[in-house]
Amino acid sequence: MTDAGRHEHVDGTPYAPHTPAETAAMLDAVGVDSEADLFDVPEAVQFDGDLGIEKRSERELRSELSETFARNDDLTEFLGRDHHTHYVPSVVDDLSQRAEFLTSYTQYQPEIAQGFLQALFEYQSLIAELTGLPVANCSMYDAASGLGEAARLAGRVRSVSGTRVLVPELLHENKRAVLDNYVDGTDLAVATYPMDDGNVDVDALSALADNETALVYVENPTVRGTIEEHLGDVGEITDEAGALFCLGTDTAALGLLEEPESVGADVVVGEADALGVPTAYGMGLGLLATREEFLRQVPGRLVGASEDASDRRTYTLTLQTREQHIRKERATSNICTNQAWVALRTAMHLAWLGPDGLVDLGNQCVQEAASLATELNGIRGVKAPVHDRHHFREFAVRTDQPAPAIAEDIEAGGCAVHVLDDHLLQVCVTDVNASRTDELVDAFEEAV
Amino acid sequence: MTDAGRHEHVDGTPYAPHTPAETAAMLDAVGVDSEADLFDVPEAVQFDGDLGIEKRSERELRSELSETFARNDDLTEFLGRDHHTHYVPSVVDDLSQRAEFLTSYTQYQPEIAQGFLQALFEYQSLIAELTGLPVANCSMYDAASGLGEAARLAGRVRSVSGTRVLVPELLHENKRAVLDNYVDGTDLAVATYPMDDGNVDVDALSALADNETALVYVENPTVRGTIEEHLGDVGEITDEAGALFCLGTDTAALGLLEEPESVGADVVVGEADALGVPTAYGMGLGLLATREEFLRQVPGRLVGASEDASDRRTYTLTLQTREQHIRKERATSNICTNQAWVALRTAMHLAWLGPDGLVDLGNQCVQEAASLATELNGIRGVKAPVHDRHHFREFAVRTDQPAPAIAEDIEAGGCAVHVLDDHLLQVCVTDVNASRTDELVDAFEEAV
Amino acid sequence: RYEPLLSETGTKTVDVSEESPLPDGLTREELELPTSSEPELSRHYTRLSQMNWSVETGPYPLGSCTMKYNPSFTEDVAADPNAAVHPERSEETIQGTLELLAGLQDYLARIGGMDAVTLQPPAGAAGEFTGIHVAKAYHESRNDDRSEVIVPASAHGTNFASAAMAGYDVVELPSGEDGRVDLDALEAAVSEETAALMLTNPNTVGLFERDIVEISEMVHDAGGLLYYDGANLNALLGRARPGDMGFDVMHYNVHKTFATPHGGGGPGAGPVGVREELAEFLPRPRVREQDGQYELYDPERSIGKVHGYQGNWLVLVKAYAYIARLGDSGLEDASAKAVLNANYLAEQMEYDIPYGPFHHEFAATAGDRDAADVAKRMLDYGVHPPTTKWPEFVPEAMLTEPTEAEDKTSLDDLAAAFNGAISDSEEELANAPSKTTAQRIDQATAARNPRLSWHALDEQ
Amino acid sequence: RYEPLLSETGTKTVDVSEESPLPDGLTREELELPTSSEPELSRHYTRLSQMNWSVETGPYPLGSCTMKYNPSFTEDVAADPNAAVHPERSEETIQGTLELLAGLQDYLARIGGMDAVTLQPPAGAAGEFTGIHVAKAYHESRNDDRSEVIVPASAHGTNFASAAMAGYDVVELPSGEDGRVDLDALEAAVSEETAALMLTNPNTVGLFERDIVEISEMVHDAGGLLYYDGANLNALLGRARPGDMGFDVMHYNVHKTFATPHGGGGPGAGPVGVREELAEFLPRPRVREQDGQYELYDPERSIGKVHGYQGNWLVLVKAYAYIARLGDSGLEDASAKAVLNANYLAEQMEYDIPYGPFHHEFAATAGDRDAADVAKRMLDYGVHPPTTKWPEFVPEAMLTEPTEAEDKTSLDDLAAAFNGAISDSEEELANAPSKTTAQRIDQATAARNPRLSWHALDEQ
Repeated sequence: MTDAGRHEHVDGTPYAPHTPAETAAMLDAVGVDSEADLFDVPEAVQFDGDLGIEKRSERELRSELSETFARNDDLTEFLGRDHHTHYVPSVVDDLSQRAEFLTSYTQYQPEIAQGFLQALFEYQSLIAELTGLPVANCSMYDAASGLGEAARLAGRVRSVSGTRVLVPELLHENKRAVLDNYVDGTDLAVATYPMDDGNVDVDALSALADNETALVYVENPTVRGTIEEHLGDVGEITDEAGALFCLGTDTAALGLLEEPESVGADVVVGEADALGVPTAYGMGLGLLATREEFLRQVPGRLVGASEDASDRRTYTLTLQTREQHIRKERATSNICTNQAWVALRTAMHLAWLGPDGLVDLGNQCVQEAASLATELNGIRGVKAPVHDRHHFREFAVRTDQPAPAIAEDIEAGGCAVHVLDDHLLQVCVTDVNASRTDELVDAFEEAV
Repeated sequence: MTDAGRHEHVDGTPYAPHTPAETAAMLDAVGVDSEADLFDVPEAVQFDGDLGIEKRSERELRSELSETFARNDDLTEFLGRDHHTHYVPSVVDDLSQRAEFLTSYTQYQPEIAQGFLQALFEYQSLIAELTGLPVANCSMYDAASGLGEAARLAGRVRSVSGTRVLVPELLHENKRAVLDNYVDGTDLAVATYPMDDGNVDVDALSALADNETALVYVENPTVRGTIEEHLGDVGEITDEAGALFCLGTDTAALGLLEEPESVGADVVVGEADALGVPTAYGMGLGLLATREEFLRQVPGRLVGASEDASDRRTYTLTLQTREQHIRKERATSNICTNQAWVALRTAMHLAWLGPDGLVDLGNQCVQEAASLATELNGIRGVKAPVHDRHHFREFAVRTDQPAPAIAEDIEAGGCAVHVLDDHLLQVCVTDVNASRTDELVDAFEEAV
Repeated sequence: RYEPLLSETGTKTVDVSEESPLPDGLTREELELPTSSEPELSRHYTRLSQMNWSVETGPYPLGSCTMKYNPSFTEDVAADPNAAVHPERSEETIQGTLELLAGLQDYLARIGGMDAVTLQPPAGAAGEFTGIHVAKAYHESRNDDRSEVIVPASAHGTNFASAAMAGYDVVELPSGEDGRVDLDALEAAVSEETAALMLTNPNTVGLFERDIVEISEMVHDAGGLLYYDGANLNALLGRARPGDMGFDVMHYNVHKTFATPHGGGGPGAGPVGVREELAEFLPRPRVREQDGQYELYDPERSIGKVHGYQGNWLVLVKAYAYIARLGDSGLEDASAKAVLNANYLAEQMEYDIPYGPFHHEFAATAGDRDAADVAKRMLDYGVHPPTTKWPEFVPEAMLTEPTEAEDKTSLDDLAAAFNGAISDSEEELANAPSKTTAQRIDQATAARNPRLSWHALDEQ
Repeated sequence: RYEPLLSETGTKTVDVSEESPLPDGLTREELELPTSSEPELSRHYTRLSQMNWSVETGPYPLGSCTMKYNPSFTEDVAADPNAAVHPERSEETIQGTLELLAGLQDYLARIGGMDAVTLQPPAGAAGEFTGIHVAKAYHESRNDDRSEVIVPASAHGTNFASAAMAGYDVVELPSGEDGRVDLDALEAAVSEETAALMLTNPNTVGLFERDIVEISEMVHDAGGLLYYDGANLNALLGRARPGDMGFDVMHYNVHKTFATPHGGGGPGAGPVGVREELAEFLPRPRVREQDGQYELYDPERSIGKVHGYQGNWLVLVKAYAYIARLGDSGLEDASAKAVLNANYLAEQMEYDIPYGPFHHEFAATAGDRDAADVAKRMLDYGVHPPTTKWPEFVPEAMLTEPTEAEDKTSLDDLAAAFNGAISDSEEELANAPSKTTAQRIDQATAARNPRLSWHALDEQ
């Protein structure tokens, strides 16, 4: 069956508006017989085969892809580890998908892009409120690339003399892998510092952090979900070493946990899209905020306030001389297309929550994790949480039986959890799955 | 678990923007201590109980209602009979749900409602193109209420002397029931004329239609899906009887089948939402178009072109003196809130299809029905179609075995069909389910 | 900015009889329609939308229309593909759909203090039509032939029209001096011919009919029924219920009270609630739960049908979601804030407001200015004006209903627009609006020379 | 119209340590944020959106950006709840997700003439970064130490920056007189140090590099690799493939070529395709089908990761849907219409266009006028201007790319804006724009005194 729309283009793209008569008139105006005459491609490199991509109607495609996605199993996810899900209100979808936002380009003509510019300025401002740091960019791709850019920023900061990037031994393996690629091509080198029961091992870090150190990266909450208790110490250690203190966190945690600026953080990175984007197979929004003094070293886009010719408040992209399209190989980063639309959504979600909502969400993340851990700990052969710390959203679980087999049984019971190790699992609970922890507890009990 | 948004209103509506401080300031300005002081309700009729409606968060409700709707069985529907489904392109959802359309009111201030007014003017124009009749209103509730209003219109037309409304013996029972209520309270009376193999019995109608007849209602396609072959005759018969000829049809059929004006129809009614609204449990869009001479008798809203103070083309609601808010009990109808937003969607869908798409869709409806009927007719104990006519979208099927039992078996096989009678089923095929007729044929074969 | 009509960007004529497999006599000769690509349509309708006021653009204080915020999430709920079923599916296969309908019936019955509710009427006026037919069936069932429906002069036009459509003579009840029902006038109007009195409470200037108990007794004593027009129910949620006031039949305007979007004119929904004795007359089919299963059934003495199927399903889903989101406390607060907003706004306005104490809406008077002109001038202040020149017993009425969706700042801005407009010169009023997409539109010519399609424009 | 900042409509400070069950030392002291209700937010963002140009507002002829129509249905496809899975789900439980990724890899490989594709890079520049790292890994695997990447002067700034980020020295290649690569200059630049030449074809003024076979030979003979920047691929779909031209590595800009919305800056996606010999270096994990099951695996010599997970999933889904909607004939037609549109528009413009024959874009010159001023003036004609002052070798360049999404009327209007603006007086240009939401914005002051948050505004 054919698609019933716009038959003139049944053999072409449905998204070009030309009627045959218009096409003919335009070809005539240009003075050629056919579009093919306009291509200046040497015969040797012309492609005259078929790509072999079958055209489908919109209706057919929607039905086909709906069937494709239905092949994903319907599991209740208790998954976290650098990618967290909180309920995103409908109004965020509704407003962010307005065509004027969604189908706009980078704001190169600010006079007709005030809407998006103001929204990004508000995003920057909200991140500044959360971190206490005055300079937030419009986005990195995700937490991992944000960490990579933070390391490179440390390498560019004149007051920092070292080249070593210290990261925790408990770090998401993907984040580490991305960081490795970002420092490849610089004189930076990545090393790890040990952890003590899921927190920074302060003594060990203190011993490692010397004037060869460019940057110390600490997470709060950590990849194990523990709340870091030694941020103040880290601030002092990095100050003393003349290194930058880079804190990894996320927007949902920032409403509750210690303010980065107040513990001495110089750069904050992490997933801002913990608010704003529902689970999207790892699509992210890289947070990056820093101190005023590093402004000229910041990667990515910045929106600044300005005035227009009639002296009214306006907004514009600013300090673009840091960027690749002006500075080329001397740019602070190659980033161009970023995650602006996700930043818009995150700002909307933050604004929707407000301060009460955000703090309440944070409290839920603490309380639900504690209560789920207590429940799991009551199961024979299970210890939860593994670390004797406060937790945010997630925690590690030690199992007497082999963890991979248990996880498989839990999956058969309809839930998904992380396998960390032979006898180590990790589970994550947020507002989205908190009402379904019974399913997990049942599956656990069945499995062990 | 509580909802994380906007905690100030945790005990109130989340959709009032008042902060506690604002509420206090406003109460103060008004000079009362609490909102309760503003209510002037005698104690005898005050309600001080609980309504007993539990408040849920947005997240909870979405999850709850998603579970509720999941309790509907997932059947492939081969259902029609006055409610037909064609594929509605995504762009119709996207554009019609823009807040400026969706959350606007009736266009009482046309200067700031030009967008919707123009869209409705375009809807009227599209219906005029399809019917050949110059006056189309902005909508009735559905086909049934449209027929009711057409009958009442006939009663108001001075040139019509009769009071009898003639409807086909094959008529959807619901439509008839609505019509009965619309004529209750007038001096109109409804009577039926016989059908001949799924079409009008022209001789019988000719005998019945006399100067006591106010209106003759004929459908094309009929409720049995047959294409009516005697519209020209009906036009002549009604002319002779001095009665109005009211044709029932739908927007998808109008692109292909005979043009109402050309066969002498005086009023056209039917479901316009065959284009524009996907299956929505019977939500409709009542088409109503008529000749210029009946303009002042038309029920419902009309948009007209006008000029503004700077002589530019504008649009406005017009001829409102026909309506209830001006004319009160002498209005042409009580209709006020109508289906304007559905009309917007239908216009979008029509515009998306264009003339080629609409004709092609019509052709599909003819061809798919014919080919499915042939397939079913090949099954032992099944005759399809029952009527020896051309069909549009749907057709009746005679079964040797009891039809209700067969329909139940077909349902168990994953498909839904209509039961008309002890040995009569009806099936409907459109672009939406045409690719799944195999399922129906299989289920039929299993069932008989 | 002029946005071309669809027809002005090109049309095409298809030779239908040529293209169709059907015999010539069964098809139209040809079909001419605009031919627009999807990119063109996207721009066309995006631009049109930007030329349109809406609740999400700014305040919409149309008295009697209750244009409150329409929560986004209800759209998502209504779009659930599992909810998109054909209306002739068998009951056993659409248990979810029926469960929601039963749930909404229950909510509405609780809110209105009614015993039974039908969701079938597709709009408020259709609800009136239904309710009056139910009343008629009730009287007929008692062989009680009655010919009149009493309607206050200040009532919505639909009340008159709906009663007339059902075949009743309409007896208009003049407003009392205090803006409420005049009991003496009612006494005079009520008789053995009275089928029903249709009343809005609070009435169309926001006043509660304090004598509602007496009114109820007078009508009931005469054998008539009391009909409640739900247009103003947003004033009373959780504080007073029509059923408790003595009303026998009522309709709900879900696009007003329960925040379903009005869509530029509709769809709405006008569910009807009745007391127990009237339940058997409600439209068929009705929904009920039996042993955990939901089913449809036809009441014995049903008036039949008022809609081809079960009404405007998508609207009903949104209404359910809204009510469930608010719950008892939210509903009560919605009315509290709606009433507070009306009173606060009135306080900020330099207008005479002849009648009070009012609830969720009030009729200010423009005095010696033309209310319609003042409204046009308000457009230049960037707000939507109120309903004007209605109800008629208030001279140059500006019937204002801010709803609960505005906050203090928004109301202050609105008051500034009201106060600014009425202080502006006659010339400024006459030339208003000037800052809008269109300037003042000539409605008289539009009506004198109706041009209702693009063909009519060609013929000029 | 001034739209207040979120902070200007009220903020609230919460005493966090008081509200939290955590010990004081683990929480922040307090949190101050704006406090807005949902109705207020709806209006705020609706109004902001109306102050923003977009593809659905009108033509967006930014050269090198390919702002074509973004089909609505791809949004619906991407919103499928079954597709919303966590990135650490086990492979067996997300077969649908992996199937789509495998399918898109296959489509892109066919379109680019490449043997293997990774979808992980989240943007075009990330694709360059990935591709150059793959090239680097390739050379390292052969113990071939190379230090330079050659980039034409007219290339996108990202090419320079990406090569530099990977630790390469950038050798800038001046443009030839005909606007294409100067083979002599290339000869001089290529050496044993050459890791790669990065090239866009057609180049940034729309010219096809006719000597591409020679270029390929020169680079390959020196042991270097040829990198294709996919920014201009919309010119060639189905007519020429980078793989067939000798390119070893390429990235695709799906928000340009495959119509995924650009979202005001992103997200995009920058898949990278490579020849067979380079496949083992692609980022991990990769997706493949084995006996009807889809699985993830890590290539032996993978460069590791360039994104925390698998890139911008939602964008990839939309790209798949777009490609599948068009198919072979649609893709070929898209390029045909894009090239026709560029040529037709140029024909209607009274501007000198120094280089040709061009394909989907062209660089007109504003001559003795300032291109940026002409662009600002075009805003007053109600259109979006082209990219200005780039590429630099064209004086006062106006790099224009109408894409296939405009029709003749739209292009005629666009040409009228071009022609009108360049004919207007210096004063009109200097005072432009005047009909827009904001008038000319002072960018110099914004940079001199950066105010990057609402706090910075308070501190003024």
